[in-house]
Amino acid sequence: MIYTYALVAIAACVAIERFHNRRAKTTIVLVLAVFLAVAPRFYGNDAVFSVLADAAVYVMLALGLNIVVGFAGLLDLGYAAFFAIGAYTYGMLASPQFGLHLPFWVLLFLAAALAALFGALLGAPTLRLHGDYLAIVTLGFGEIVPQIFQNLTKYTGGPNGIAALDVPTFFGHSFGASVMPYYYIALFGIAAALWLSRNLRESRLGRAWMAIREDELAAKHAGIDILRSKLAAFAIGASFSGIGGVLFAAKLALVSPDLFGFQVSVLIVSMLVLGGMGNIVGVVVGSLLLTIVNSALLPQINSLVDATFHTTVDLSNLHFLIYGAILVGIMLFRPEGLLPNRERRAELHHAGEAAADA
Amino acid sequence: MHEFLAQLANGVELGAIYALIALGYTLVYGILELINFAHGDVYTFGSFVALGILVGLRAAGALHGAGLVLGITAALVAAILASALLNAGIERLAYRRLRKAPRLAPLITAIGVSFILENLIELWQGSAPVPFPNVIPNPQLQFGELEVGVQQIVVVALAIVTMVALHFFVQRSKLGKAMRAVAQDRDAASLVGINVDRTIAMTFLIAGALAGVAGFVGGVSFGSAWFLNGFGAGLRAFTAAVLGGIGNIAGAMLGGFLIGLLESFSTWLIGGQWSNVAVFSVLILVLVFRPSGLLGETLPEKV
Amino acid sequence: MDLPLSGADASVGTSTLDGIKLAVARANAQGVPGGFTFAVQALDDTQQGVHNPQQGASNVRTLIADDSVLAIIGPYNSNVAAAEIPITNQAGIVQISPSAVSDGLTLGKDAAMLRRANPGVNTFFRVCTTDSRQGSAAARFALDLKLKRAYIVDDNETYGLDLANVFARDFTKLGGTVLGRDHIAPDTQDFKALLLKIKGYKPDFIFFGGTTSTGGGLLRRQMFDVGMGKLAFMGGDGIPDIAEVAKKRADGTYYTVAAPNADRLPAAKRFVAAYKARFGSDVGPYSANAYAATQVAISAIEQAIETNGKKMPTRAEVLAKIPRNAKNEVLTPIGPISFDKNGDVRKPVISLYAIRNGRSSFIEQLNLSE
Amino acid sequence: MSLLALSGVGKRFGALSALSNVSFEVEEGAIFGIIGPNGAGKSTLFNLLTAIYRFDEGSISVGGVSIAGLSTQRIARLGVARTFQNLRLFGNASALANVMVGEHLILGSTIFDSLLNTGKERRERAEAERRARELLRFVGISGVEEQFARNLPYGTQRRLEIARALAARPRLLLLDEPAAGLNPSEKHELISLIRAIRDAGTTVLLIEHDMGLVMNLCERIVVLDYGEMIAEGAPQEIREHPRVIEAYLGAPA
Repeated sequence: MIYTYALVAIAACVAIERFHNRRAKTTIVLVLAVFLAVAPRFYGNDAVFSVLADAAVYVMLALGLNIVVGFAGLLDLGYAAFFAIGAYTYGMLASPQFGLHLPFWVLLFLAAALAALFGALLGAPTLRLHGDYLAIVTLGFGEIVPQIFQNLTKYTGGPNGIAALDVPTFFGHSFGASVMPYYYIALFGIAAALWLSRNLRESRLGRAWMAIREDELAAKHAGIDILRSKLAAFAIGASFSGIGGVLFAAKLALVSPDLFGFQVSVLIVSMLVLGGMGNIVGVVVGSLLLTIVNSALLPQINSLVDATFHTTVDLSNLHFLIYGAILVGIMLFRPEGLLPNRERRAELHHAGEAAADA
Repeated sequence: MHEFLAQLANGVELGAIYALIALGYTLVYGILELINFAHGDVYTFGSFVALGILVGLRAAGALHGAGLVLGITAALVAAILASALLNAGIERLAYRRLRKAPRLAPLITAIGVSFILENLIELWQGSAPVPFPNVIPNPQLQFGELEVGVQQIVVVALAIVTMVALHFFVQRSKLGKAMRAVAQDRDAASLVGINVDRTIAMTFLIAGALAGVAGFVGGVSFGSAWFLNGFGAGLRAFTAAVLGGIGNIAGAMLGGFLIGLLESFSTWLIGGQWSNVAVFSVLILVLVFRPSGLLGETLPEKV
Repeated sequence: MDLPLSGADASVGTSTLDGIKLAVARANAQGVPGGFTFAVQALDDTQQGVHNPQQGASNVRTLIADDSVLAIIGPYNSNVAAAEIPITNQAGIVQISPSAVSDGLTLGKDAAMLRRANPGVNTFFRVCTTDSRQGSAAARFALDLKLKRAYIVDDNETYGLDLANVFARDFTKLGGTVLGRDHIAPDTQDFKALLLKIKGYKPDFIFFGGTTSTGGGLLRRQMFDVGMGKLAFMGGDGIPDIAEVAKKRADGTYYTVAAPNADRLPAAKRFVAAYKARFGSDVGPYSANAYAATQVAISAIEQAIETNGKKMPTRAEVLAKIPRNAKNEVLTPIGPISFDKNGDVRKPVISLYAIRNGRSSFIEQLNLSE
Repeated sequence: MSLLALSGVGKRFGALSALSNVSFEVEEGAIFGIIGPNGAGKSTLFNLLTAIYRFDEGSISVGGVSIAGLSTQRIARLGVARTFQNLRLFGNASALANVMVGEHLILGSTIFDSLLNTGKERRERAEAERRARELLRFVGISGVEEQFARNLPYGTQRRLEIARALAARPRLLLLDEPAAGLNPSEKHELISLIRAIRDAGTTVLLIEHDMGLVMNLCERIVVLDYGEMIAEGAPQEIREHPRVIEAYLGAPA
């Protein structure tokens, strides 16, 4: 069932990429939205929508990182840090930890603001750095943040984290134990993230990012404030992650430092690369695919294979291997990602010509 | 004072291991501008190969007297060869095709290769740490207030000899010169008749060999090998390479020793749980205030 | 069941799973009332090599969505349990963990918060002991051994830190001296810096909260490299396999296990032999616990089938048959098991073992009945 | 007052003196040329004018404002735009997008306008796009709007870069060897384009190797040789200046 939903969503995304007619695109988006909103009444269960809600949070994260990496060209390998900051905002302010029980809806915005602030704080001193150096500083930041949460036991519950977080309410109605509210909020979050991403890409700021990504020196000469534009990318990208963190923490009702390690940052970067960096629809496809592989296919692969082929093989030892092979395979055979954006395709095309010339 | 010296000696030992791994990162980065994420796992692989040889020889009863020296040498050589071939193989199969691809593609591939290697090593050796046989005698020697183990001296000496040899190799040998030329300008190098593919392959071979030395030395020093060792050690070593100025051989050594000392002293003075935070904070500070690392050069942008 | 089956926890996860498989195979071989058979549906709660509460929660939901699932065994880790308990509590399905030891899962305010969907119902049980029972027992054992000055190290993870905290508290209360404490960072390979520091305090022993693979094994081994090889080393049930890593250097290690001495329990001997025959390897640290947890679940399900007229019982009926007192205890390789109202075992026994010549030997045991 | 004024400007790279004691003024509305043999310091001078390098001595002012210590971006705001000797277009973006980036400074939408796609943002975008098309027409390359910059022919790329520079409505346009690589008929068109730019109100300062083009086009010329200014004057004066003749002909190339 998870696969049905995921496949429908992915097929819709591919269709959107293939059609160039604006009307057709709008129709597909609307049909998909209605389907995702209505279908749960007829088809699926809590387990399915739990995974889909998680997947939707990752789509939001990937869209946020796409602004930093895909739009502005800044490789960020510590993006999970902002996810952690968002999650801990909810964990510390909506739990028995300090006896504060701030409302979920307020914390969504607070976490976005805090994450954006930390994004800017990290960005400000580091943005003079280029390419891989920036990547390494962000990686370092990504390693430090969860360890600080782990070590400040008094405030963060240390390695145990904070459990039994508040259950959000909506106009006085508690979400209870149902996953559906999270599913719908996350869908809404994706819609908002898509809208914002598209706005940004087409905007003055988006063009500035494109210029910085393509040729920073030429961008400077066009009067673009490099530092401010990069900071904006970091802050906006981080804020998506902060919101994702609140959703994540509220749904799981738990935060602990081991949830935000390097693996998470790599996972999200992989989503971008798999889907096609910079291309919004591609990013959605990439993140859906990887989440489904990670949280549905791999954990259940034994049962699935056994049921299909009537075997009793043990594949659980191979999860890492399968995941790694997917990454390598995609990179070797389709390095531009599954649905590359126009620019990226051109770049590769050009690289191919250069290789042929050489 | 006594404890200060002991921590100093320990930091140097640890640093020697990080420096050896860091050299591999720096060589590859220097020539391809690629963060070879799988390098840490090549180190782990070297560790396990050395371990396998030592365990095998001990089971055969060969580790006595002269046999001990021979056995240890055999383990070291095997680790070097195995890691070198593995690293070169990775380059050939995974990275070579991606030389012209967008920048992130090789990095993601490297991460994927790292996952694959970790899983293969786990399938081979299991997911629990595997102990190294205690074959190298480790009597403690006293130098004034400083107490060091023989093993510690062997580890550091081996690392330093390797590093000095590498330095001269890169500066003097024909291949070393080719490596520097390719690192500077690949197209120009190929115009003057340097075989770029071969040079890059050799760089990976050498980087792998260094990881093999590190794998042996690290295994002996820490006393075990574990399939995920490469991740943490690799990250610290990479930090060391950047700290020293990536692409710079002397820098990688300096960075390695500094990171080792930092880890040792931060554990002593502020507590072990902060040592990673300390390492990465230093990394960030250095990069912010001296982005090219301690020994790296800043090149003005070509206009 | 839900366990970590890949990545860093894979070997314990897999050997724990094998314990479950063995119990299920045994029950099926003996015949299940009503002609039913038991099946193991194994879900992995690791993501990219690390056990992950989100994945655990998602797995539990998957299991609950399947009507034929009557009981869940797992998880392995405490923070995964904290994410799962609210869900199994809401669904009213029996969940038995072989190894999640954190106090807050069953006791006090924290546990109440985890059960808030159905405050009156407890669905979570565990066959292992709690951190606090083990920590206090360890404190008593240490003083029995005339070890008075402790330096405490933990791996800064849930299990290790809690164990170290309780040990520190009770050891001080009973008159011991805690010279200092330290936490180690993940991925640490070099413990000599830490050990050199500890050496300066001249302790009688080092107490380690954590497992062999999170640092216990290397810590013990490297004690020899800094001339502390003769010092005693003590830990909880995370380090029974320490001799596998430290070999002869593990001599002088003491550890506690939350079960009676296996040599005196025929069920334990039979289990070890059967396990070895079936899987060709030695039992893992939690294989017996997993076997026991599964036995308890199976026994409850079978009784529920009987009372339900040999028809498929409901989850509530299974929950009602969980053993609560001495009369319906289930005999397992780790001793007879029934649960108190919190879901903890009623008659916990904690045994102390020492490693001599690279092998474990039983020293004494404590009965901690309330 | 002149638009651009240099007085005693010098730049050293380590021990090497790249430029020394360069002084000249460019009047508003001029077409001004800088010539000199390879390595004379022409590009270095441009790089000082846009703060890619900092000058060590002297002073430079644009419209009366000293640019000492200002960043590239601040200088752009003073109304200085440039092209590059080796084109620096945004290769993986359409020609239209390249020009629209050039308009950055004359647009006023904020981050929030960008995020929320406000009316202001939309109006500005429509206006920017219209102007960009107009500029492409002005430089004579309409029809390539949607093509990627890197796929365009070389001559077209040169013009595109000029269009991008003009998009900011600069007071002073710096052209770094605009005729390099162009064929005679393209050069001819370039001359009329530069005149049209000046006639539209933008002062032009250009570096060029092609003597014929410079003599034909520029009203005043400065000659650099080994980092020193050896002559300044109208084309006719330059042509007859003994040091210029020596620099170009006397030195056995």
